[in-house]
Amino acid sequence: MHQIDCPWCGTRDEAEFQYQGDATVQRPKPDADEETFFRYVYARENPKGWHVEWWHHVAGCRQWIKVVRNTLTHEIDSTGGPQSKLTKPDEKGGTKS
Amino acid sequence: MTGVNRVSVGGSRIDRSKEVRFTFDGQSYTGFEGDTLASALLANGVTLMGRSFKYHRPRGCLTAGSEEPNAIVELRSGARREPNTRATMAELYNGLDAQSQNRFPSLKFDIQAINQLLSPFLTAGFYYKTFMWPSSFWEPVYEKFIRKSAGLGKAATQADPDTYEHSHGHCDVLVVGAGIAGLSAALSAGRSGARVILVEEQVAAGGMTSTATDFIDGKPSDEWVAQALDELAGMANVTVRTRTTLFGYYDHNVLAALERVSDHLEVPEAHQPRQRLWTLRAGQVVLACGSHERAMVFDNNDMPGVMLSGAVRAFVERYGAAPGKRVVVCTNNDDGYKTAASLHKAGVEIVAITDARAEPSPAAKLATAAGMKVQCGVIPHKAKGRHRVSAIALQRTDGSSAEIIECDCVAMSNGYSPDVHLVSQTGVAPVWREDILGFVPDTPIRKERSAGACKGTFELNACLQEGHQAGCDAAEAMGFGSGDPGSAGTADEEEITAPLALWRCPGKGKAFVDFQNDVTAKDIQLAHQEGFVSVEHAKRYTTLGMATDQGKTSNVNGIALLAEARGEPIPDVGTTRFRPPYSPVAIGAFAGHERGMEFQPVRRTAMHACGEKLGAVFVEAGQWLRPQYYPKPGEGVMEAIYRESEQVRKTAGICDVSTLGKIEIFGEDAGEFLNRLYINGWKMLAPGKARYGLMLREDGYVFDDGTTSRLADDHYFMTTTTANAARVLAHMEHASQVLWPDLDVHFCSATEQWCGVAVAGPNARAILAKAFGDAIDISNEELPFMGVREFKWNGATARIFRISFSGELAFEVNVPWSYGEAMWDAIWDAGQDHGLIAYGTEALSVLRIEKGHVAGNELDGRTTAADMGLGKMMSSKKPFIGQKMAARDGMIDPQRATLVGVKLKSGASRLRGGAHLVADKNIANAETSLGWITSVCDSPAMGCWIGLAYVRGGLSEHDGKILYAANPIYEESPAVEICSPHFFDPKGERLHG
Amino acid sequence: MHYSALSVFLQGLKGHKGWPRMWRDPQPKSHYDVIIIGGGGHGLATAYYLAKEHGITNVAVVEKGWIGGGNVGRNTTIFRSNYMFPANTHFYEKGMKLWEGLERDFNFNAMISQRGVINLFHSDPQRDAFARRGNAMRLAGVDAEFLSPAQLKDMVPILDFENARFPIQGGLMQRRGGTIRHDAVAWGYARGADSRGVDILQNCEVKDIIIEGGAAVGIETSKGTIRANKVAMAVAGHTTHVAKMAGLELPVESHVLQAFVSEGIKPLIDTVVTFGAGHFYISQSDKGGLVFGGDLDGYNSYAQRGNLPMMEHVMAGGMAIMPAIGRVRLLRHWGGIMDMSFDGSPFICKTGIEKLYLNGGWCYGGFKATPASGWCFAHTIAKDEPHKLNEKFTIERFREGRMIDEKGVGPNPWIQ
Amino acid sequence: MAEFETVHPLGDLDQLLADHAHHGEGAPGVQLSIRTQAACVQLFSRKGRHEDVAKALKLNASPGVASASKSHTALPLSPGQWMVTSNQSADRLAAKLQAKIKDMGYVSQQGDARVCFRIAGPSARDLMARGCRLDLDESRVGTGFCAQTNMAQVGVLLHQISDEPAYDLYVYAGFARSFFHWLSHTAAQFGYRIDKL
Repeated sequence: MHQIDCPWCGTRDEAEFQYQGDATVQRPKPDADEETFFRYVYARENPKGWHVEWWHHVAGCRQWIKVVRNTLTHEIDSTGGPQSKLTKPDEKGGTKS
Repeated sequence: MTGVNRVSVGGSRIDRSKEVRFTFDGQSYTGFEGDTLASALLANGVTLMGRSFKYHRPRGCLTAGSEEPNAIVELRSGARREPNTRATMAELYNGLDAQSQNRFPSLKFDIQAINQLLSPFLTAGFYYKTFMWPSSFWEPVYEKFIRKSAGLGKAATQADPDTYEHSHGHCDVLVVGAGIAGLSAALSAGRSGARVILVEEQVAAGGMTSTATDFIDGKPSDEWVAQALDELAGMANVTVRTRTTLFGYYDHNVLAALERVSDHLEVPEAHQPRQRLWTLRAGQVVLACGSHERAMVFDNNDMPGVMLSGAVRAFVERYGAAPGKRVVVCTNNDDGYKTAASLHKAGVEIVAITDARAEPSPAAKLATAAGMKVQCGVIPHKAKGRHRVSAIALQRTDGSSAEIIECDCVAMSNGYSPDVHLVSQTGVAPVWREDILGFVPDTPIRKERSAGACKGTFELNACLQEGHQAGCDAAEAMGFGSGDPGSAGTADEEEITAPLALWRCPGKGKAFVDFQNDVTAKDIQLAHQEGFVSVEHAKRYTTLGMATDQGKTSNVNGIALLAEARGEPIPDVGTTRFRPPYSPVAIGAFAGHERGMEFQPVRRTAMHACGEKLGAVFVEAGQWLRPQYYPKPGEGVMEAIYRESEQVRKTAGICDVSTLGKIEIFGEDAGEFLNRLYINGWKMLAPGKARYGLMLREDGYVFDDGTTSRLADDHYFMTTTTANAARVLAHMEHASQVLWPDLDVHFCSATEQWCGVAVAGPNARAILAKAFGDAIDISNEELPFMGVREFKWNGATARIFRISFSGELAFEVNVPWSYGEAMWDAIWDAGQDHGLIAYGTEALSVLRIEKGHVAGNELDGRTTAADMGLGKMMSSKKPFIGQKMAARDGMIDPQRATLVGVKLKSGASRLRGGAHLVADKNIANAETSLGWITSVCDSPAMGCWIGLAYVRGGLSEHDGKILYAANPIYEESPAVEICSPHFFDPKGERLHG
Repeated sequence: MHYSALSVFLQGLKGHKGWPRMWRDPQPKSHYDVIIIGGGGHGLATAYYLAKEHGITNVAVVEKGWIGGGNVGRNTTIFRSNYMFPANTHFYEKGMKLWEGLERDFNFNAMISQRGVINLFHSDPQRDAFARRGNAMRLAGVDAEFLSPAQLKDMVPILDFENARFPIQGGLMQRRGGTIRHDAVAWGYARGADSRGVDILQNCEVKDIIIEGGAAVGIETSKGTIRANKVAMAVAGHTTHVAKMAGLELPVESHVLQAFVSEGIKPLIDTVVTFGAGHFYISQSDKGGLVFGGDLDGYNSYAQRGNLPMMEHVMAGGMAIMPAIGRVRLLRHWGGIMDMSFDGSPFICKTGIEKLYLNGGWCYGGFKATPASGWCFAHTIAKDEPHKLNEKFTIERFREGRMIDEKGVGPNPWIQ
Repeated sequence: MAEFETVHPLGDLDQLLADHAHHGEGAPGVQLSIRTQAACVQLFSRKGRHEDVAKALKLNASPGVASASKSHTALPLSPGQWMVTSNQSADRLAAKLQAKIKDMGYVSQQGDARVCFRIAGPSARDLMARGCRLDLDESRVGTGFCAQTNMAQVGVLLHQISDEPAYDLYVYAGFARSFFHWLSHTAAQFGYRIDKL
């Protein structure tokens, strides 16, 4: 069971959270065209490896937190608040051991 | 001494002063407290305990632990019947009653043993090649027979009366297994001050050490074990839990264990669960799970009385039960000699010891010195006997035949497979070590390390040191390096020589690899011959390792035989994937408290008791219970609903609406925030006003609807549907935290801060005016339609909204939760002389259908605002969530199904939701279906059955026309007239009165 | 060699020495007419129908591991066609018809057992939603009926009607649905395709898809380059991973779906039963094990293993409707990788890249669709045009706003 | 018209205490108490004003630790949000808080939405372990610890009020009876007594 380090509540069981998908997609400005909004809603990278994603701490502090998690090994590299800028280990240069 | 095979020496786990009576297959026996069913049966000279799955060959127990493939019994009876319980793990209690399984009529005379005659045709996978003709025979004939003969025990058919419990544990160091290595690790980690949990599957610690031959610090091993347990018990930071199987190693060092709290009792004690499922979160893990002895693969090696040598030793030392009086030990490694020494000490005759290895090892020389006959370079060829072994035919490793020896028990040891089940659940691939002929763990991926036999270390002294070091390393990794770990203790040196690989003793007969699923060496060759060369293919084709023991004693033999068939070394074949649980776990244990009425918590409104007093029938609404209707004595369901909905429009009705989602919203940008969530505009809504709103998902479909009121410049109060309350709150938290963090908006759920009632009908205002007295003026001038006021009422802060879901003159009144009953009673009393009645969710639905208001059935996650006739609410002046995706061609296609009303004309007594609408009753198919009916009711206001529906072409194409509600499920196809969904008071005059 | 009771008898007398390999283990040729990436149920079925229906036998099925090792070897073995949208109803009904004749067709006993699939409902709105789906099936010529509580008590005696938090009101049943021995489907199709000349290349991982002049012309593999006139993808679970090799972006995410099996017991449950107010569905295999599952764990994963929270939900769901299974023991649980398309319906279509064809997005329905998927995909590849049955399963449907959303939760596959 | 009479979500508490009086002779492992009057006010601070609000009310701004004063206790819920509880009247508490923070934040009454159960006694920690996922070992947390989590499928705001240990559990009113059923059923194995605070 994933142990997710919520920036506010500390490490908590996955069962306190609700997964909410890819956190790398940015909502376009309201005046963006239909194609841009289509990609925001439907285009997902779905990587086999490191993935920056949303976990909503529904049973805890109710924050949407960002988690960098590996979809193959389930390791978690880092977590951050709703506005945090997190990068994947394989993009930080040098992979984590 | 109870039992013909009871010996006076050993029996560390039994209490010879406490006799226990039990029955097996109706025959009664006596054993001692501390016996298992298997040990007590063996002590009473019973070796025939089961029948194998496919050939129904007679079987006795092979092992003394949870990896037992053969001695599988039905324990207890009635609602507590437990199929497939291992006799080797069932602790004896007075009155224990067990039945053998998978045989008819009895264990001794099993008709299906005829399969042994058919065995030449019943090889692996035969069923894939036959039973195909005639095809109509499959379900009624072939499959019925196969299913009847398949499966082992019979499950109970009534609800499990026992309860199960969950519990959570946390520690710095979790040690799995209380053998020598595990105890040693727990001691060193415990002494360092770290929080340690030690779990052990068996009822007692000590693992596979032999009291007869193993000495630590000069004392017999069991004294060292007792001393270790005392020291651990004295440490407050250490918890030792026996009868607890660590069965699952999940992500992030979270592990799951099953504690058998009451299985050793006839029934659990008061307030105690049968079993407790532990979720353990460990900083570091020390795996000390030991190893599994392998069987030798020779003809008839499945004969009752042929057992693993470690098991024979365990039965004598733990339970004082000798599996036989004349024992032959067949071994390919030094451990066999330990069994010989232990039995010799207990006075059991060792008729012969055969060692596959040509040269006598030091252990062999010791045995010879002790007077036992050792034959080197000799291996078993064939076991003889019928329901019990009577002799063993031997052969020399050079193939020439050796003598036949009379015996009643064969203790065989084909080497030990380190138990890598848990470590491979972490993703570590087991690695083959030729020197010990076993798979051992590769470098750890998680925060764990292995110690002792599960790592391939079998010498006692090495186990002590390795366990001790593992405990220190684990504690240090958790920051407890400074404590004094004390000394590990030393064991006498043992000179161990390498085992000799012996995967198949030559022979023509049936040599078993997987005992329970009857997989023989020939089956593995056939699998290879037919192309199933991958180890995963061979497993699935032969079912090797797919029985209840999951191949613990058979997988490595199977892999070795497959390697020989492929002509490749064992490492190239590899292992199949280990999966939790380590050993089978009751389904009830996973459910824990969540069953029966506690499957999910019940959420009750503040006025639940008021509903009960009025005889309400309640219905589930998500986790809530809501009054569905209030039947008068002798009144049927439909009559009650009809009366309630009719009466509301005549006089007045009161309805508990507390379950609606309620959200308090504050902040200067709250209005702008609502603008971006809802499709309609909110900035211009004045304080004291309410407005209906519709929310979309980002993909353009309707998500939820409800009314939101403005109580002050920077204070709004939103209501959502009961079903979507939690999702709307999460949606808003995403919007405010992620999308628009710069907006000044703050909100929280108030669903249970405010309870609420709707009071609707012509007399509504009179009733409330009487109830409120001069607390507030609810005249139309002071409180116009969609108006909102907050006021004080008998000490409670109250809010009143001129909102109408029923289409009547209506008010919703909210008060804090704990004032709910008082408010209901005040309004109820005031309403008695105004014809006030209580109405439930059914009547509420009738009223809103008559008005054409959409609800849950219409918001099915696939409909757009335009589909519901609310397209014009979509503001073009401001952006909102879902706006862009709602504009896609397919979402605005005129051919989409749109909301209409339907009136029953003829052809059935009622309308039904889920009927499809077709133009021609006789051409009703998927292509001619124009849409479907979502909600229906018997409408007092319209005097007939009416409903809402989505139809392609909508009103523009079908208004006033007749369509047919095709309903093959109910075999009816009534004619319906299409009309506007706003059946009653379409202009809403009654709202504004 | 033809499989039959007679052949088993004759071979039995001769110690089974005569059984041939079910499929060869050839080395890859340099060029094929068609390459199918993925040796699972859909890939093997496609090769089988290309050879059998269209006479195209110069085909290679390229599998990175051992055939049948992906989702076809990990599912809960249920087949049915109880879908609501016509596009799905007709397609899955084609699957039903193919299942019903399959064993004779590819001469392999897959233990196709039409024992009935029952979806329990627990409220009036859910009854109406099931009626809408049941009527859609009947209108498409598919069998569907409502069962009363009395009928349910008779067919599934261990259902709990007394102490239920969400009382059982009735069930929607498809009698022709049931269970199948999943491994046998992969092996049957592999044997059928191999016997017609199709090369099954195991332990051959695809590294890249070669595109020249806007068309797919071959693949790079761990066993070298293989060229072909047409390249088809059928790797459900890894669809986006492989599609990216050709620059294709798809509205699909990979999720873990757990499956569970109990120890083998005597017959206890004869039909397939799904719980309407929780995550649980169950059937009993011919070997006696209770095979059950629930829903996604609810996060992207390729780990092919499940986690504790969903395990506890699933078995709580089981105890909610049949508390008699409490003492039956869970033997083993594992996970598959679900290709969750963003409307719950699949893709069997061309891809905008010449000669490159896509089969994926199967969500929960992959196993039951195997024959229909293979049949339609073979037609689409052979004719370079989709068949009428799969013409709606396009990638473009999302851009056009014509999703086929059976569950109605939109582009959030993790929402249960 | 006289003042309205409030009703506790668990119904008639005296009847409840009578029903549950007989659990186990000996010293109870757990003392369960039902707090009848717990005023709760949720406090929001506006963007950038978290520290100022905390200073104005002398609150602890960091997570997981309650701050107590004579009249009230503040439990941090999330950045800039607290649940303030006290025994005085909810209206007076809300008004006092709003007055102190002026335009730096907002307050919302939550007193009726939550029921407070108190668990105390030698077996309190073991009882909590049956439902609470958090590590409540004395080496990890002590008096003042507070957190939001779920127990027995119900959301809970937890506050450790003594090292006996004793815990206050704030549960939503609608779930009160269901939660109490789990609590009393599970506490039975430790032996428990019940009273009203």
